[in-house]
Amino acid sequence: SPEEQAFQDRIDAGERIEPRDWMPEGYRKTLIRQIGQHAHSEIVGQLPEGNWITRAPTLERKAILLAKVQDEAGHGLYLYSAAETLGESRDEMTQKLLDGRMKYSSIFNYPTLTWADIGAIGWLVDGAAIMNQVPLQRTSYGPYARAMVRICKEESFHQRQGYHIMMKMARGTDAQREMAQDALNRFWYPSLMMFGPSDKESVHSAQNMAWKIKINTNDELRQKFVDQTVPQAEFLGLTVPDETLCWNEEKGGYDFAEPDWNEFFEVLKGNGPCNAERIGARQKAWDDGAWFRDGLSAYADKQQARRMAAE
Amino acid sequence: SPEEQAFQDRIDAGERIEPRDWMPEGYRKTLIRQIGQHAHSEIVGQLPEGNWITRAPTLERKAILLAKVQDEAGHGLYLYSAAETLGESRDEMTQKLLDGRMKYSSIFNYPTLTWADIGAIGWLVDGAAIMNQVPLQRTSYGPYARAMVRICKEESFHQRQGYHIMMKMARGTDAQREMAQDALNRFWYPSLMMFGPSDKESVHSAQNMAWKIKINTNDELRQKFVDQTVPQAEFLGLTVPDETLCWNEEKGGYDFAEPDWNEFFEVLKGNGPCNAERIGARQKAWDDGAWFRDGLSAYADKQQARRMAAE
Amino acid sequence: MTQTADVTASALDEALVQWLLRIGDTSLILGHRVSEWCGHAPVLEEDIALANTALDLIGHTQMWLGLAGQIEGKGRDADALVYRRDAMHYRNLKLVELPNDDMAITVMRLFLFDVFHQALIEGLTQSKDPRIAEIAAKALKEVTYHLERSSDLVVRLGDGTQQSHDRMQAALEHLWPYCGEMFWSDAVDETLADAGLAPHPDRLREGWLATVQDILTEATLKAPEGRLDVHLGGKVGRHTEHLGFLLAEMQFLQRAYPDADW
Amino acid sequence: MTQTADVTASALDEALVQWLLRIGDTSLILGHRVSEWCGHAPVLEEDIALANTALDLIGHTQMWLGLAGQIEGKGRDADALVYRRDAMHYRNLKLVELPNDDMAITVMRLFLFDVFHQALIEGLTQSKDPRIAEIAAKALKEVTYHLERSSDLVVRLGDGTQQSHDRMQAALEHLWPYCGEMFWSDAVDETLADAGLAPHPDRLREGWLATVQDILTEATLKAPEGRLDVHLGGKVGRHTEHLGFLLAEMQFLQRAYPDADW
Repeated sequence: SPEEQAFQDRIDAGERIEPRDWMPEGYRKTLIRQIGQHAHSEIVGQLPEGNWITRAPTLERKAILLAKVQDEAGHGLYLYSAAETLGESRDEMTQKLLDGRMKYSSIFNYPTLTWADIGAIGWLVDGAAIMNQVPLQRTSYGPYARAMVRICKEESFHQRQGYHIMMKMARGTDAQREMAQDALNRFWYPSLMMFGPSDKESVHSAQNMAWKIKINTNDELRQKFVDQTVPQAEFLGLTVPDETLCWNEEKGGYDFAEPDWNEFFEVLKGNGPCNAERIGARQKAWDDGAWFRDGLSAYADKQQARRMAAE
Repeated sequence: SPEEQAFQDRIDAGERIEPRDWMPEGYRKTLIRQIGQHAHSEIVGQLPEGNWITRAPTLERKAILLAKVQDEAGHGLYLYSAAETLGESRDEMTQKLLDGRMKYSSIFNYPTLTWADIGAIGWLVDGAAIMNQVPLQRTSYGPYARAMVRICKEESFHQRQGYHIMMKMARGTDAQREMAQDALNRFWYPSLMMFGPSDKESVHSAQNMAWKIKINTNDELRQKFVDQTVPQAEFLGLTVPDETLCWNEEKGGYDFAEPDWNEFFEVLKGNGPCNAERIGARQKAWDDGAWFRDGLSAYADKQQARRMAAE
Repeated sequence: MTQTADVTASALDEALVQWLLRIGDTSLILGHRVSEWCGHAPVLEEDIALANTALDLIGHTQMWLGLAGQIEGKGRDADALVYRRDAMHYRNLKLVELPNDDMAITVMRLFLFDVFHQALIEGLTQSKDPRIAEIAAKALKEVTYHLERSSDLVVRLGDGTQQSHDRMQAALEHLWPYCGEMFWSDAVDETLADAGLAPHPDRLREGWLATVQDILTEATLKAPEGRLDVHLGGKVGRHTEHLGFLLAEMQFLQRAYPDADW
Repeated sequence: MTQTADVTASALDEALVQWLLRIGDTSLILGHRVSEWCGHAPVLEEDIALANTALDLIGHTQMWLGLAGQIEGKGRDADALVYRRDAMHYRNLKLVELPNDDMAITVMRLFLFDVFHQALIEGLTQSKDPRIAEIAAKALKEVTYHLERSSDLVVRLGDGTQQSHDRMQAALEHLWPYCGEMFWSDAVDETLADAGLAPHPDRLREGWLATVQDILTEATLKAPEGRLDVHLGGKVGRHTEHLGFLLAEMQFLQRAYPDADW
């Protein structure tokens, strides 16, 4: 249609789409799904890290971790707001999260078993997230792009803090080094999975790229992540759990083993180590908090009625 | 009345009263209250000790503590059964416990704050309990007297185990000795309170003694307890927290300070450190367990119906 | 004369260390309880606000206990004090160690404490000890904000639905008998007050009662009739059964890996 | 020849230690979870029975881990193994570390485990290692009784009220994906099985399924259709997030007072 053509022309010209602009239904729906899923990931992502707040080994680490988890809740807030500009409310999206109609990043279905996991999440998981998110600062939808700018800035702090934890552990006692290596072993492949399966031939992907909702292919980002991360692991003196890993001079990047995509799809289906726990925790927070939310909104209604009566 | 006289004659002759025998209403009521309160004390008494089962410092200590708490539940069972022979059901008594119409020993309203408290409870609290219970093996009501025989046998084990914990602590590291002394400091006066205020001139008491429901006065028992316990504390190298304590050659016993009876009555009124917690825990167990008890009795009904249908 | 002055100075320092442990431990344990909500709050804004409160309180802990360790002079820093003391050596108020249970308890506890805390910190900005005054000055804006926020929530939830009202009232009844410990004092408090280092706890009671009463009235809640001071002892190391579990969790890594650096 | 035999013996011992940690840790952690009910069970008879089960399991732990320490030969006794290992060195099944939640989970877990445990212990009475056979012989009567009791409860609660039925069914669905780990095996299990020391876990699967199915049918419950083996890893030290908290609590005294004797 001419409208669609005009819309595509604006995108091609590098213009930002804003909430009141006309947009194709597919663009709107895809964005709601993508931004909503990203928001949910921030929210659910509080849980594996929150798991160690009460056990952080020093006051400073505790404060840093608290601040990080708080940032994630803040990111969730920006992102829900961005999605709401597209016409879906936060509560609707939350319902869809709880009943399984919307997803969150599968990485958060893995448990945090030692303090080193908090380091690994910052280093690897936030590292992968940044890799995904940096290009999205140039995404075509204005509110989303602006949210990404704020988020990327904070995420890079988080990544550095995570790497610092890993450094302390990798250069610490034998027990600490063992935990650090074990964390890398457990989080390496799930981190690679964060970019999703190869999408070279996906039609869906092509449309999203045309719309500038997606900027790079999954494989490009994954390669970039590996190339960035392997030297960091070497610097820590840790071993990436991939015997096939080696530098490929020709392509100027590492060759590496694919993660087990079967595991990826199993986790997606709900068979990850913590799927039930994560959604269970969010459901419990939602249910237990109903009286609280109801109380606040009843008060707001009363206040409004009082104001109106006073006029 | 002639019945009452005959009843009293039997008691004076040292006969045992059995469930089907005639008895005065006051005797029945007093016994239900006394046995029920004793049963409740066993049940509530599981809580302060149970608090340390998951944190017992060795497997052997854990096993001993588990066995002890299990014994207490068992004592509760005998005692409820003894009270049931007098016509009040366990569930009725439980309701009275939960709504405050029946009491349990106030000592269990004190918290267990360190592992030494587990020792102190065995040594002092079980010690005081035995002092109370040994004479009750000769009480006039048969089922109660027989329950007491079983209970006293087990309690004396518990007391020895408790004393053994104290010994290990008192002769252990500085930190352990500090915990042991602190436990004695906190449990000394509450243990003295376990015998109740002086009842020398209580009419109530006199009747109970005539009925052989009560054998000794509270003050007699308290004196006996102090005389037994002070040398034990000395042997441990611990200091009884009573500066006035001294041997009275003339009476052949220790002079000692009275506990703060004001505190006693406050705890009785519900203002002890753990009253709300203890009853709250029992209420929660009762409420959370409703579906379980209902399930079992529904099954029993179905089985009965099936048997009848099959006949 | 000099010797007497020295003895006095050392006695003052000893009291000061105890006093700093009390305020530092109280911040720490309350911060810990609040941090347990992370990711589990009833609404995202609360996740953020509670994390923020916890962060402030952990920050205060670092300052108070850092100073305590410094004055004590035995080489213990804030982390050593936090991670290597057992319950009987903790000096926090019992009020702050009770479990969160639900948001009603959490909000009500924050409110009841914040009223006291704000007045205390404000008083401490006038401390004759510049180290205390400085910490208080840093904390004042935060604790003032805490109080604003918790009072506001108490009003909104108290005057919300019947259920939210009832839960807030029940929370108030539950916590009330623990509040008296905030105003309880012993020689430590006397010493600090006499030296002009800290307001006497007793002096904060009346203001607390007045503010609490105002907010409760606005919240359509009723102040309980029972005693405020049923549950004392935290300030001298006699805690509830809850603290041991909290510390076992909090201290695990430092206890299990005593040689490690984090 | 001798040297090869020596290497083999030492490899066998290594596998044996791992295997003993698995069975010992599983007993320990299940015993711990069961012991959490003390004083909180829905009916007094259950308080007694659960304490009894916990006691049996702690007793088994002492024997299995005692033997593990002895064969390991590094001077660690059962207490050292229990109180001084962190989660990643624990080898228990994930099934037993899940929280109790409610009595439905507790009873259903005991049942699902007891069916396996009884068959395993019975098989172990035939072990070619007399130390194992002896422990199994001591434990057999107890685990047989555990199974009787838990099967009976599953039937009565499954076929009780609608609510007790639904709770038991929900517990079954919750626990089912953890059950496959009981039959999962690696080189450790192969080595033990090849040497005639322990039944191969795989060989216990069919009998387990049959017994479980029988009891579930009697209990009017339905075996879930999903995979049994979703949650593996406990046997090689990859646990759930719950184990760390459990250990922090359990190990507190030994960690906080490393020099003390109890």
